[in-house]
Amino acid sequence: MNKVLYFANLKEATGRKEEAMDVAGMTLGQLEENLAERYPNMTMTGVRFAVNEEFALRDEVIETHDTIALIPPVSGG
Amino acid sequence: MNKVLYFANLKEATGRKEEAMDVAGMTLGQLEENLAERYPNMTMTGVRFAVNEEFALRDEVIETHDTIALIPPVSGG
Amino acid sequence: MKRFEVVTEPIDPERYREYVVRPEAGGVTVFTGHVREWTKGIRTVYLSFEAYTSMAEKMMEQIGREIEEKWPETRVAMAHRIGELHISDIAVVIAVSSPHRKAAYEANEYAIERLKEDVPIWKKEHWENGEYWVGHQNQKPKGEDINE
Amino acid sequence: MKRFEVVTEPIDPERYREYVVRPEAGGVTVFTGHVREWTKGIRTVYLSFEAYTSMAEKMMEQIGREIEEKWPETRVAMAHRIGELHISDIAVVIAVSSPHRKAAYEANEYAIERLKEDVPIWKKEHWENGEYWVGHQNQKPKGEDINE
Repeated sequence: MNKVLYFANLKEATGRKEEAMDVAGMTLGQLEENLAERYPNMTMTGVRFAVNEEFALRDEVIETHDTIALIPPVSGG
Repeated sequence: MNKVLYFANLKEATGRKEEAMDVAGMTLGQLEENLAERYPNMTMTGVRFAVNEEFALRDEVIETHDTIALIPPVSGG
Repeated sequence: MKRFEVVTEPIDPERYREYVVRPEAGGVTVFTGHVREWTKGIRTVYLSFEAYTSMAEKMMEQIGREIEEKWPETRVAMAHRIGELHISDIAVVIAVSSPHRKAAYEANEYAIERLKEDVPIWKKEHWENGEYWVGHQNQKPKGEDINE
Repeated sequence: MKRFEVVTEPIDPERYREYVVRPEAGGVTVFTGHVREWTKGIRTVYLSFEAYTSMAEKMMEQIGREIEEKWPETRVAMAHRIGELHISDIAVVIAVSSPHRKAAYEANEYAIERLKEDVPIWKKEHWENGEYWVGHQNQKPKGEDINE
């Protein structure tokens, strides 16, 4: 199983801060398409992915137990 | 009468932090020559003058009651 | 206290300054980012910050390493507060010490710029007539003119 | 407390930060200059600072005016300590607030540079084997290699 984390506006759009999903073997890009379909009101503009707390590119393949976070444009400071 | 102030190494070279002198009518440049003669071990390299707490050039004429300060190279901070 | 941390309590900048002071440091810069009342004509009532805390602290550590590589004699500490913050509250603190002051200024400014790019922390502005997640233009309240 | 002052007691940087914080300030930079143990291979035991206090405070005020002219929305406070200071003691503090951070960094660095040029304060370094007024090369202890 994998864990998918949502923050800020994505948390509001999905109505949850995390969910368990089995997405090992998919690329992050495939996961993104999947999620966009599932949550049609989710804004993906500028969203980056992190795998196990490190930024990762869309072609990275998800492994078992990876924690995936959707990182909308940050605005700290 | 005027007051002449000495700081840092100039205070050590003259052995005093201030002295009363009647130098009205002189330019600062003339005062400088005067002092250099009187205190031969005083280093004048880089020394600036202040009149009544403002930097002044060598050609400024001293007026009665002016307070003159010799400002060696500053090193605060 | 950690050198790089996300906190929920008010930030005391002195603790971060003290963390970086050492005998060879001649200059220390401490930057604090405060909640501003007015941003581009809109009055903020309060802000709320949310973080992906574990990743945010890792990213701050990474920025610290980048700095100590670029400016080898510096030492860095930084923290970001999350939760509800009011006008003039400190949201972020960055402390940098260095033997010479130039590096302390440069490295500090680098740190805040990198933090704003990559540290997973999000700000929600709360106004009298609405709220929005900063960085998400489509969620701005209607009728307002923000020129970000 | 004055906005521009020469003090004899330890400097608390927070007081100067607080002096410049205001609702429209989004960023505050606080620079502190500390007594460094090693300068160019020579170990400082302590420093003593002397000031032409009345003129020094006037010059600091003038630098404050220059800054508020160059960076119109900034607010500045600064202080220099005199007397005997030991390793890591704060000699100088400069606080600058600004709506936007860039000006807070730039104006702060400008302030310390101007202070070092024109504010009548003098530093005497005391080493194990001598002392000298900084800025007066001819008074350096013999046998030492200082590359100022």
